[in-house]
Amino acid sequence: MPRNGWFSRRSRTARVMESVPDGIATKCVKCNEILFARDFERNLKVCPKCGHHHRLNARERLAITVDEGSFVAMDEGLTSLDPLGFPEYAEKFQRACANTGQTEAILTGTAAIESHPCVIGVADFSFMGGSMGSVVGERIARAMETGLERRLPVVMFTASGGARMQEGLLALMQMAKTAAAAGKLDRAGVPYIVVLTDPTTGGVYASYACLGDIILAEPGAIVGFAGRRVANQDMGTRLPDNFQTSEFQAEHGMVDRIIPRKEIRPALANLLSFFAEGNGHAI
Amino acid sequence: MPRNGWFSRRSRTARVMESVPDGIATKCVKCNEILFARDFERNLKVCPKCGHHHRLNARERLAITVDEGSFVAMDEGLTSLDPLGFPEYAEKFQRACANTGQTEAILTGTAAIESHPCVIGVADFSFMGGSMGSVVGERIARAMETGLERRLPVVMFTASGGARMQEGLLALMQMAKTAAAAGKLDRAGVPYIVVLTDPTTGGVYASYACLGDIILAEPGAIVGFAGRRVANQDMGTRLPDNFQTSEFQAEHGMVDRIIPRKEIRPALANLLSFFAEGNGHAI
Amino acid sequence: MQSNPSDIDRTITELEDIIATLKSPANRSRAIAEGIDIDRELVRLEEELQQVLAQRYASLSPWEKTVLARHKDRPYSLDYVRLIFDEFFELWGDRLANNDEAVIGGLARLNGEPVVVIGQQKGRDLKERQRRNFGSARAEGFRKALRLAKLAEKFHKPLISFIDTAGAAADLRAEEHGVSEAIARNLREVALLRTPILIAVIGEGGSGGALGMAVGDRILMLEHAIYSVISPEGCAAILWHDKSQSPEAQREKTAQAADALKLTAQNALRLGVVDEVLPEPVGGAHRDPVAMAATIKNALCSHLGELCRLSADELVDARYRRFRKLGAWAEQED
Amino acid sequence: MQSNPSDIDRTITELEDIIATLKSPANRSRAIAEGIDIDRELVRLEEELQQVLAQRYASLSPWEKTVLARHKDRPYSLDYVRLIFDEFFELWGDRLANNDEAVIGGLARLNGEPVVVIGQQKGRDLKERQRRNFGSARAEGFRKALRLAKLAEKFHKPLISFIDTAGAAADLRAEEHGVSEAIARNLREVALLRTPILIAVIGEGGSGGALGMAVGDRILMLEHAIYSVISPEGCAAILWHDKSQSPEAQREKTAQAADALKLTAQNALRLGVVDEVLPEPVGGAHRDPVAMAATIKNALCSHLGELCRLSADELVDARYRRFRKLGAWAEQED
Ligand SMILES: [Zn+2]
Ligand SMILES: [Zn+2]
Repeated sequence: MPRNGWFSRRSRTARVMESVPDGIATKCVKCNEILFARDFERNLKVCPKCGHHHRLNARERLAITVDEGSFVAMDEGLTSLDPLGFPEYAEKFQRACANTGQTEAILTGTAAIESHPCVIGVADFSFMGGSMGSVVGERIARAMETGLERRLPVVMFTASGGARMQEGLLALMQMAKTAAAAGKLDRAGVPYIVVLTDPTTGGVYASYACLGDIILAEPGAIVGFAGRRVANQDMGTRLPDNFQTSEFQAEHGMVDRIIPRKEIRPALANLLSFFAEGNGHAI
Repeated sequence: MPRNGWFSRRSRTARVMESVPDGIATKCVKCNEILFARDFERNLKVCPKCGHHHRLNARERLAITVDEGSFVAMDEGLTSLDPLGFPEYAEKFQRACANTGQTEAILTGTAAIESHPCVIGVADFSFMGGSMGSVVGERIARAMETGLERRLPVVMFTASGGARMQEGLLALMQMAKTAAAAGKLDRAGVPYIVVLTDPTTGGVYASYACLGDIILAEPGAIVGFAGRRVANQDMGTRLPDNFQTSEFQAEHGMVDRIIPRKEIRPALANLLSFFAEGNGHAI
Repeated sequence: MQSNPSDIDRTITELEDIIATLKSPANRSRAIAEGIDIDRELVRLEEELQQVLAQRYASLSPWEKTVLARHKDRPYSLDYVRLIFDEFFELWGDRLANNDEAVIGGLARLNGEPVVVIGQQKGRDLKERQRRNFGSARAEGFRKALRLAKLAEKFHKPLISFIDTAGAAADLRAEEHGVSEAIARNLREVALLRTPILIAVIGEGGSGGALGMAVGDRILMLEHAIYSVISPEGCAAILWHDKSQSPEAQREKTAQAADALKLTAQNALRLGVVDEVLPEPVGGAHRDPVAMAATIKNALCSHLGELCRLSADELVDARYRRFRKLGAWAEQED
Repeated sequence: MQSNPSDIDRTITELEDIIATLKSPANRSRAIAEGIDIDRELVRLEEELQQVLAQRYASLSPWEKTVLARHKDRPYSLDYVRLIFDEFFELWGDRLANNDEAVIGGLARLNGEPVVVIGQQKGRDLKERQRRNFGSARAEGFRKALRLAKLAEKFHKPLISFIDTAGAAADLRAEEHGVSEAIARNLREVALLRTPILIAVIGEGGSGGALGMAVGDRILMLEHAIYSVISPEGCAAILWHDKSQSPEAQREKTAQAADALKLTAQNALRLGVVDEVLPEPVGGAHRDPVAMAATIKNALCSHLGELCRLSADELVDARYRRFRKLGAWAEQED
């Protein structure tokens, strides 16, 4: 679709929401409301009618979260292999790179949020469903180790269907790797903050995503272990309407706060400031 | 009741079960079976018909648990005061002393179980319902501190309705005191083994009784927080038949093993031997 | 037995009614028309009210204090949290199974300094009361409190805990999820927590449920708060379990039990269980929550200032000794 | 897709049937009457059986291994626990809310030395299977395992864990009680546990549910056990989600998925995920559990001997590095 209407008058770089369609309008995936693209973008892709938080890719998330120009990527040179020679993996991977302009399903680096320095990781669901293979796990572990060495708080935005099947056992082992790295942060008393975004499930939820000192979540995000379909067929019990959402996880003690997208940046700044100021006594 | 029948031919010291009635027969409090006193005693006051574990007083428990002659009492000189001037407390206390021949609702000391040395505490429900006042709490804390200093495992047989009302807040504080002492054992890696016996409820269950590294329980013992009546009136829900028993607590993850009375001594010996033998590596 | 302010406030309510009546425009006009110096009269009445209040509240019986501590207008934990701290970032959940709303907690700033706050929270209206289980925490609530306490320890922030509960929940679910274990574990872990801990008993300090969040380095208690091993009702039922008594007789017995239990702040101080009794505004905390909050805040800051000079080892040692020495006994040589 | 031994054992079953038939007294007598040297024939047949078994089991496909790993006759954790250890004192419960019987554990002695054992436990008959939720642990099972792991650490005993599960439970209760959190916490805490940890993957190593109890210093895997990020069925459904396929076609796809996932012990060794593959008796562990247990015991003792020479710091460092290096990636300078 060629650029037209309002967008033609705006510079490309000013657009934070790069995945907002280039047209004048779009539709809410939840309530089907027709939304003007500009309003949608201004509202950080939250539907003004029903409040549905549409998915953001990693660059969009970074743009609305960290101080402009503060992000310095780490480990961009890490690229995936195909250790099992898994059917169609190479092709799918190439397609993901081409479609997203990313090299993997997570971006990691250092940044500042309202001037508070931190290490940040932002998963990208648009890259192979945000699945965690060797490189995703390695980037997360290195990001945490950087937080450890520099004693910088670590902030992780999660978005993933789970471990990357195509890397087999090596993908599964990234759960252990990231959890162990989170353990090092824990023992060293370096703050680790997780923000669960839509969707966070499977091996990602069951590893580094569940281990934050503070766990925030966006409203209505799908968050859970095995997926609604699996749970349903296993039990035959009626599942609650909010099953495997942020709200369900909060009810069950797993989430510290559900925070609308617009308030996440100030909330993170607040938390980083809280943890940064030592009372200087004890231990 | 004068001694007669079989008992007249047996020496007093050979009788382990001192609270077995002096008559020839007694009745199971659970199934009403008529039991010959001698069988009942031999069976450690467990009904041979229904398996009901009748309550033992502290001396009886010690006699069937520790190696003969190994028990050395501690802190027998600690005696209760009446800090609140609580109505009838002094009288009730004197009566309890006279009736039981004890000075308080717990006996503590050092002993050996199948040659394994330990610190042991045995609560006595027949002394004011085993309630925990200042002296009970103090004896427990000192017993634990002895375990700490001598690096001797601590074994506690619990039997109590909870904190001793008549000592008010000071009784409540024994929960904190005994739990803190258990914390010191925990941090020092000194084994702490609890045996829950009938009944263990209220502030005793909610403090040192719940904190063993290993928690054993006798079958069918009443074990719980607030008593069946309270829970019932609070909820109006139908309570499970085994509510607030050893079995209920085991189902809910609070008990390591339910062990019949006859097997408790060997089980304790086994555990003490397990913990005593260091592999000598790590930490 | 629901709390009933008229027990305490009959004379006071009369005075307040008179003052309100005199203040009405119609009555004012009429009084002025009749040549009465209404303003002077009002000042006199207000003074009298203050005097009556002060006298009345200085001599509350233990049972009257119980009624007041349970009073539905008495400020709850969240009221104080909002009045005392510069910011409050609430945190939910026990990270195990539930978010028990009988317990609240989060990150806050006390005069700008980061602290972690936990509290027992009753509900104001019926819906909130049910949601918060009338302030009676289950296992999940105590575990939520412990999670936040450990967060405070990990990040070297002081922990501040507000106590206000009739007791821990005693229902089936509480028992199923191990409320006893949760209380016991809190007692053990918080006793050894390597960060300063301040406790404020603001209303009802009900038995093990209160104690489960009330282990700390300094324990402050509001002038009219109560703290007891058992409720007066429970105590009366055990001591004088005569079901056939009239309601008046039962009430009388309950008041006697409150006396016998010595559940007042003044007695708790005498027994060494609390370290300081904080005076309430004339007529009780509910008549001036802002003033009450200021008093609490001052006390928190002053105690915290002292505690922050101690190392973690010193804190834990002193805390252990503090609870270790509580109790009353005589000792002969063995 | 239920495991079906006939997939693997058709020829073998025929041979076994023949041997059994020849051994019957009636047939024996008849053969002897007919002048056949039945004993020699039997020896020949037994030898042939061993040869066929050895050949057949040496060339099992990944899917056949999956079927075998799930085989109802395959020894389960408790079978090995009984065969390997001198004593076993079972311990129950997570000390939070439940005793999940999909996980077993307790104190044991390995050649007299105290160790703590945990394991994932399937059920043999229908009733036991239901009681043990078919070996699929919920949060409570992982928390029980962690409690015992911490007990091992506290008392300086080695931890030994047996892995055999199709995966963690994925039902409503599992989600309500935080199965993800429980797995994640195990991964974190066990990674840093200050005591030697040995893992034996004895049957099915199903995804995160297996991994949740499979972090350790040495990971041993039985020759025909499997270990996979996802079940072949799940993988096939994602890759080729054509519901209209015939059962044979679906089965074919599932076998392809098993191939693609490289879920065999031999591949796990190649990928560095496991440290040693333990040979099974000819024809699989279920044909000789005693021999299998002896092999496992030898391996456990030998690895433990090495690990016990390391300090806790060395153990934890090496364990961290062990998992830290797993993965496959290329790296260019940034
Ligand atoms: Zn919408
Ligand atoms: Zn009986």
